Amino acid sequence: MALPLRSRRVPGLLASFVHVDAAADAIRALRARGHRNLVVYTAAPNHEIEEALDHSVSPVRLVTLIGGLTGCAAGFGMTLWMSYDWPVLVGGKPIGSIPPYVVIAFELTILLGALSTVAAVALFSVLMGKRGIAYDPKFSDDQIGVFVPAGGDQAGAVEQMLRSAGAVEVRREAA
Amino acid sequence: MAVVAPPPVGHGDGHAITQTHADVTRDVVATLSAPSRGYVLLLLGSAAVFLMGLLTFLILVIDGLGHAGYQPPIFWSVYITTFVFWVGIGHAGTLISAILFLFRSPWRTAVYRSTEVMTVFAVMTAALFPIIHIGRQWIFYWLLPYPNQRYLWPNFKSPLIWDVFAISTYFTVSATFLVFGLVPDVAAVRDKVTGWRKTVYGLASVGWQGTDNQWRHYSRAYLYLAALATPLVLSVHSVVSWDFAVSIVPGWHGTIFAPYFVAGAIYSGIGMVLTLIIPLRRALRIEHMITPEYHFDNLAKLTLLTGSILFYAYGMEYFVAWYSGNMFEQTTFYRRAFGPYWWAGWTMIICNAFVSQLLWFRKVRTNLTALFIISIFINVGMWFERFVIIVSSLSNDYVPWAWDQLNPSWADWGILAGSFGWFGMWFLLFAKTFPIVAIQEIKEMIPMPRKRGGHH
Amino acid sequence: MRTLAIVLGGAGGLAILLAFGDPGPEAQQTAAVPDSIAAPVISDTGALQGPRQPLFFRHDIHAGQFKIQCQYCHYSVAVSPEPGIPSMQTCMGCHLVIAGSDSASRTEIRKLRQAWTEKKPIEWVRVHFVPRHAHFPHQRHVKAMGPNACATCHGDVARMPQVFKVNNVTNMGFCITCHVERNVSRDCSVCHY
Amino acid sequence: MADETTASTLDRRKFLTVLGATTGGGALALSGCSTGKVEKLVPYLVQSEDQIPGLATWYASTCTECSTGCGVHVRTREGRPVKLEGNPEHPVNRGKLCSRGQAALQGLYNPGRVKGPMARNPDGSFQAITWDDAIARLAAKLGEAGSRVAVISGAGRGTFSDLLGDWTAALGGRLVRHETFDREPERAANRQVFGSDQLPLYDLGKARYIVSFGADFLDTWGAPLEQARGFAAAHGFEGGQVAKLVYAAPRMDLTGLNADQWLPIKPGSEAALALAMAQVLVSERGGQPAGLAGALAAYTPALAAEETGVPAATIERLAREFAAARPSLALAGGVAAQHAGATEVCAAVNILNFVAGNIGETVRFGAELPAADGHAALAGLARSMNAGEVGVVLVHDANPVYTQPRATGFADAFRKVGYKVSTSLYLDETAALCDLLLPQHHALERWDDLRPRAGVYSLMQPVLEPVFDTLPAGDILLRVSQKAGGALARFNAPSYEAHLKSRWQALAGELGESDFAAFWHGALQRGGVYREPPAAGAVSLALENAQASYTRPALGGEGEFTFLTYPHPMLYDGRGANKPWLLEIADPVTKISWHSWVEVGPGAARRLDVRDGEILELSTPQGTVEAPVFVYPGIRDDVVAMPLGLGHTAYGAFAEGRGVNPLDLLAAPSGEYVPYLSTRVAVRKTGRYRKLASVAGVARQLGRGIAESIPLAAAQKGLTVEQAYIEAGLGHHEVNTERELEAVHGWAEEQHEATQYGNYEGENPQWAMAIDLAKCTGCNACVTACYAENNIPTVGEEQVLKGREMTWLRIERYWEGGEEPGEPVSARFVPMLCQHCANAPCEPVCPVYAAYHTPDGLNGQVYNRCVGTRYCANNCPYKVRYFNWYKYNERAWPAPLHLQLNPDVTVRARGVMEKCTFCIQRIRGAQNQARLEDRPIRDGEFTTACAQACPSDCIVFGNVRDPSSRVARLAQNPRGYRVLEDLNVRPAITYLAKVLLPAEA
Repeated sequence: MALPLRSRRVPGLLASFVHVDAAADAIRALRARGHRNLVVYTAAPNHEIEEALDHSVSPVRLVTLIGGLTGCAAGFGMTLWMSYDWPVLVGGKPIGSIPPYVVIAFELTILLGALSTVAAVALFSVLMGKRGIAYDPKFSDDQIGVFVPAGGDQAGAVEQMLRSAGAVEVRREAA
Repeated sequence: MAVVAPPPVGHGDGHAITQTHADVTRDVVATLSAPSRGYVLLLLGSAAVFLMGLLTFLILVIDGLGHAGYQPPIFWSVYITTFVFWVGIGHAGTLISAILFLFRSPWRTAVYRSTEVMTVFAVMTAALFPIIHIGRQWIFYWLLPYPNQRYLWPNFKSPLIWDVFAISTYFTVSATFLVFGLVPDVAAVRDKVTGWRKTVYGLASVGWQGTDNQWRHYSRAYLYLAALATPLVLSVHSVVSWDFAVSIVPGWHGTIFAPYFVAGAIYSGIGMVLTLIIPLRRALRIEHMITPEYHFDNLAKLTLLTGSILFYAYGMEYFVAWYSGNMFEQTTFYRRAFGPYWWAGWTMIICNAFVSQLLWFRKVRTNLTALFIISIFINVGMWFERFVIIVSSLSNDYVPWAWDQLNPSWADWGILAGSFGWFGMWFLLFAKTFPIVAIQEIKEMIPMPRKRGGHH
Repeated sequence: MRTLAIVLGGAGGLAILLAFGDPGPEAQQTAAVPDSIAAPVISDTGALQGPRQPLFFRHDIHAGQFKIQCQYCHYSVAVSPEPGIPSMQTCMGCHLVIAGSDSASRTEIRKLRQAWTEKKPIEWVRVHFVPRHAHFPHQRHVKAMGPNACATCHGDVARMPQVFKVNNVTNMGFCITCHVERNVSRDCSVCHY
Repeated sequence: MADETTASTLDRRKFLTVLGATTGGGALALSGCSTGKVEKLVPYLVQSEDQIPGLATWYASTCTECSTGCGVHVRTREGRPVKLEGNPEHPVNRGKLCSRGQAALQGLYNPGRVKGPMARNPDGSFQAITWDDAIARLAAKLGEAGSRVAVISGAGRGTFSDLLGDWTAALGGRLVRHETFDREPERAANRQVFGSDQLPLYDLGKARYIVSFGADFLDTWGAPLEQARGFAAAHGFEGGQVAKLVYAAPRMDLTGLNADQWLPIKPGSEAALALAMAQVLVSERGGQPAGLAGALAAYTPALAAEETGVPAATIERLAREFAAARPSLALAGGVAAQHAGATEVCAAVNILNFVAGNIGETVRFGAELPAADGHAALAGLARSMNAGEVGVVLVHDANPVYTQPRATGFADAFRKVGYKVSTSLYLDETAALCDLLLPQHHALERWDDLRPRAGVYSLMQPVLEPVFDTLPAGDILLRVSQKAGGALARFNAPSYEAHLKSRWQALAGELGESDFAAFWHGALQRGGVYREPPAAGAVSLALENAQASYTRPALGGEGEFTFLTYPHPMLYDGRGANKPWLLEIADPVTKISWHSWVEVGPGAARRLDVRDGEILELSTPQGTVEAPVFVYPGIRDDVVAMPLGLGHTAYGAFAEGRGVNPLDLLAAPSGEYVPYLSTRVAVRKTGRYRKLASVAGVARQLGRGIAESIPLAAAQKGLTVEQAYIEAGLGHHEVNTERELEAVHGWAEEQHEATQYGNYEGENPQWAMAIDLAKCTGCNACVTACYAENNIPTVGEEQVLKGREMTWLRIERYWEGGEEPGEPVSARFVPMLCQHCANAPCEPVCPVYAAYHTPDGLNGQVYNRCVGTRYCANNCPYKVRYFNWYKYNERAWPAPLHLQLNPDVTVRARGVMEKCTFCIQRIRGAQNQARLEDRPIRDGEFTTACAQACPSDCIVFGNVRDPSSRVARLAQNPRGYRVLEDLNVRPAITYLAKVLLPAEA
């Protein structure tokens, strides 16, 4: 039922693990065998798995930074420009007075920062995520899933290896 | 395929969770089961109260604000009081979900979802008041900087515009934060339920599968959101406090207002959290997830801390008024204690400063009945704090000839009650629709079973 | 709503560009008294722009063809905030003798005379007005802009068989654009009090 | 919109309807939806040559609200009066006009006016009839009645009352000229002492020392505006002098509150005091004049001390001061002091003035002030009515059924008359009893004239088409005469206008004016003809008559309190009670609006254990009334007081059933006049309570220096208030520290820098105001003017109870002293309005720039931009911003009252903030005119409504950037200070401290 739906299904093997160390072992082994684009399903982030996969740091932070800075600039830009666009004197204060505008700039920094962060995640992990990978509801509950994209010829070997690593179940996914 | 039960693992302070991931999912999904009669009645009740408030609002719009008990020079009264009250409520949520997240304090996991929900709806409620209280509600949007044929812009020097930005930012960010945290849990629910609900939760979970790649970005982003929400929560009530602090009114014109308000906000927020989750945990049968010895004890400590800060602030206000030698300040604070509004003044001091001191005792902190009663005191006290600051200060400022007292009318109470109805309505609806306890974060705390056993 | 606010706010700069695209008053100044215009014969009055008036008074004949000064009828425009609507007496001043050249005008003039004899003033449908919370002193604008003043807001009435709104004088933006262009005060209390 | 306006009963042809349309237009306009609807332009049929649409046309006329006869200028727009101001050329009021006079406008447009002639049906109801019918009916009745005709007329002396006199005489009927407060005791006393029952004019301006024995000369006695002008000259620190005013009366009224010393004498003991003073004077100059020495011998200060309760020493000092300051002036004859011994009081005061040599100096006879026939005449008429000797009675400009105490039984006598006719504009108590109503024109609708005093011929002219189907009273008489014929046949002028003109032709002859056309035209322009008043007629003491006498007035009734009643400062004898302005603008003394109250002294309040608002029942043998208590420090503890003017049983929706009428408590007068102080009252607590509709918050300054004062000596030395405090050893008084001054300076620079942008470039004027508290008497004229000029809505009693009155300009009345028993109490008045601060706190907090600073230094308020957050009002230290809680714009002006609205000022809709604008519409108007004439605005070319109205000229408005302007000079005055100056909001209003005479030894 997972979105996005209906896209070409990737052939491969889907293994379910109960034991986290077993899953980690399997991942290491597979990566050692040169299987790069594994997909690992967990119900919650798990550092053992992360270590095993050994990903680079997410680029989200950069987007957050840019978003934040944009907000800050927009905040000061808007307030100052609008003040001078129609200068109105209030309470003997300068037309464009920075201190009060800091508040606006700050709020916009936070706002755009946050929104861009979320946007970034949506972009990287959902829209740019792999399509057509087999999935099993158990993975959002209490099991760890490992999907190995593998053609018919090498499938047997991989399945063998997964089972030996301690997979409680291995499913072959045809194209 | 039997699941091997994990050994009990510690939270560090000896409190244990003896659950498996499966239990967590099961228990939480159970909270979304068909509503009880009590729940339905409660929901209808709050809806009715909200409608009453709505009616009051319509009368204000059609006939004028005069129906409320405004009595010049008191140009702000119950509405702004309630506005500040609700904004304040919000703060505890963000504090617990964001700040405590950064501090990695483990006890937040079980409660943070409910507090976050409270935050979002509290701010949503608060956001209505700037519209309700103005004289020409139908043009409230003139406060927004949108291009118009008049070539006019709002005045960014006005604290009210700061409010517009602060409140709307706060609402947007905390709503985002909530929804963001919700996605994996909704996915978990999706995988448990069937039929049309599966479809709905499926759409709501926007394709979440918990793949390594998703988690990788997700965890990072969550951290940054928390990092952004933290200064926000401190700023929002500071900005609200500046509505008063930057003015010239004696009793408002104080430099300690920002920290004083923030502390008060968190204090009131936690008060509301207690009021909400003490009955909630029973109603949803998740007592074992939110326990007195652990979660409530910690909440109570936080209450004690902020309560004591307030105590200090109250004292400080009087000290400053006296020490400044400023005739106007002195009069204001003298009358706050012994003037026409003495009753409000003392209600606030007793409910906030004194009652919170009971929490020095662990017995009180872990006794839910006691906590619940105290939380009610806090809610009342904090509403009165704002009432005192706003109304009693306005009632006696510079020109004695203009002094007068306020007598609130049905229109004031109608809107006040309505706001509670509105808040309750949304909170109840949420509690039955989405996981009110964070599934994935609890799972994160529960080690997964290992083949080789033990830790590595 | 409030979220939208922020979005707008954030996108302020952009939005502004969009908002300030248009230059303002379309009607630009025209010669004060145009060279005599041969007012067309109008067969189908229904097709004319602008609200239909109880009496088909033709500015293009009076102000255009016969080059009658605006101020002949709008007598107080140069001295008062109000331009002044010609009294029935003013009309009759001429139309006591002038009965009209063609049947069309004759019928209209007959209406006028009837109204005069019945002492029933003709109720014109108002075309231009600024909201009542804005004060527009005609005399100052006439003084400042001279003979071209009228056309600036009202358009080239001398060519209008039936008066219609050329500029949206009800919009503050219209006034402001002009005040900014001419670099005169746009202090709010100049008009709003 | 336009149609709304014309939907009124006014002849639509008279309006350029587009223009008059501010009514509710505010509402529409503000919500910006006026664009949607189709508007009609209704042209004039014939353009009246003196009306230019969009511009005001002024007419000169005469005020008929009381018998003083002030000249007015009527401001009309598109043919309808929108404001009344004083006529600067008129010798009586010199351009000023009191609240009651200004409110004549609300009399003109009053919804309670009788819309046309009406006759009473057998069933008692009224039925509209035609004028012809009405005239015929009256003519017929007159025919039947023959000489059994009586006329009661309150018309002032002038052509009409002459005509009425002849007319009545021709019928052989009797004419009773009736004035509620007719000053009979004064005339009687003058007859006794000077052998002439003329009333003198009092020249307060010349007086160096004034003692008033209960004469409220600033408000309800004599010619208030003229006297206030004089008082300002004498008492307003002009030429560094302040003439002392001593007020001797059991209760302080407005004059009392302006006194430098209040002698709370026992009720009715004024004569003793006056005689004692005279006695001291005479004895101290060796018993001259001899004739008096004997007469006065008995009245020693000792006796007076005993009678009045004032220490003998004080009396002697008073007498010496009075004698020393020449010329001095003693005044008596106030309504509140009109007791059984009132004539003695006036006589005694005459003697006092005589021995002090004030006659001919400050007391000038020969002005030939008009006088009515006195109460005796009316009582006589009542007797004949009872005796059935009156067949037809015609009541004109009088409401005796209300103004006569019930005990006189006038109403019953009146009922006995066979046919009763009233020309009243309103259905007042008297008219309500009549059989035929012939509503006359309002003074602004008709031709007429008045001769208020010798040498003054004051003209009235119609300034608009009649609002209703009414006739000028003169024309009624003439038409009746033609109908009835017979003895009346000789009244055959074609119209009253013609009659008037003929009389003025005669006048022109008398005055030696050959060219009548020019004479008449001039009179119309100047509002009349003003000749030099005749030299003060020499009066000599008619010694043999000058029997100085004092008898303690006997009081009727039981009870511990003496009952005192007095004319309401706004409602006067009750004629103001149908005018919302006068009802809502609070009484200057008690600051209570809309209802009756009973004043109780603080001591008495403690004794009775009553608080403000507690309802007391006052009863005398004549009747019982109930009213809420107002604890008033300015009244003796053995006296309770109530204002007249309320408790109407008819007289329109505004007046009916509002408050109570204290006249019901009074005993039937035995003598020549109605003794308003004649009885004791029994007081009973009802235990019920009502909130007072008071506009006062806390009436103490709490040391906040809002209404500052400065000792005379210090003022003469040219010290500032600040320095005076320090000199007096009150160093603790806030002085700006270096840092504060630095800050102020910093602000100034900020301002300078900030005024370099956009609109703020270049040299603009800086509008400012100066208010001299040494002159302000707190009389409310400015407040009423502000209501009239700025379309300020009256919000009604229940809103005032919520403190929501909209008085842009309010007069704060602070008590000084009087906190512990025995300490003398005094009052400080301070007109409080928007201070137009340079650093206005209200401006930066407005989210939409609705409150902002204009380039010409005003604190602008853009109604149509305002969204109503009310933050500005919270942040205003002076609390001078007012909010439209309801749709006041739709409630305040029931048709045709809305026709009074000033088209130049937006009517504010519900939900917006409003406040004083320094009459910006006048500023812009003047600027437009100046621009047309290519010249700068001249100082004094225009001024604000309040400054224009102020009888003592204590408000000055102008451009402070122009060093030659009056306001610029006053801003430099050492007495000048700014309220709450230390807040550094830099107000544009400079107050000049009140000058205090040294406290009594």
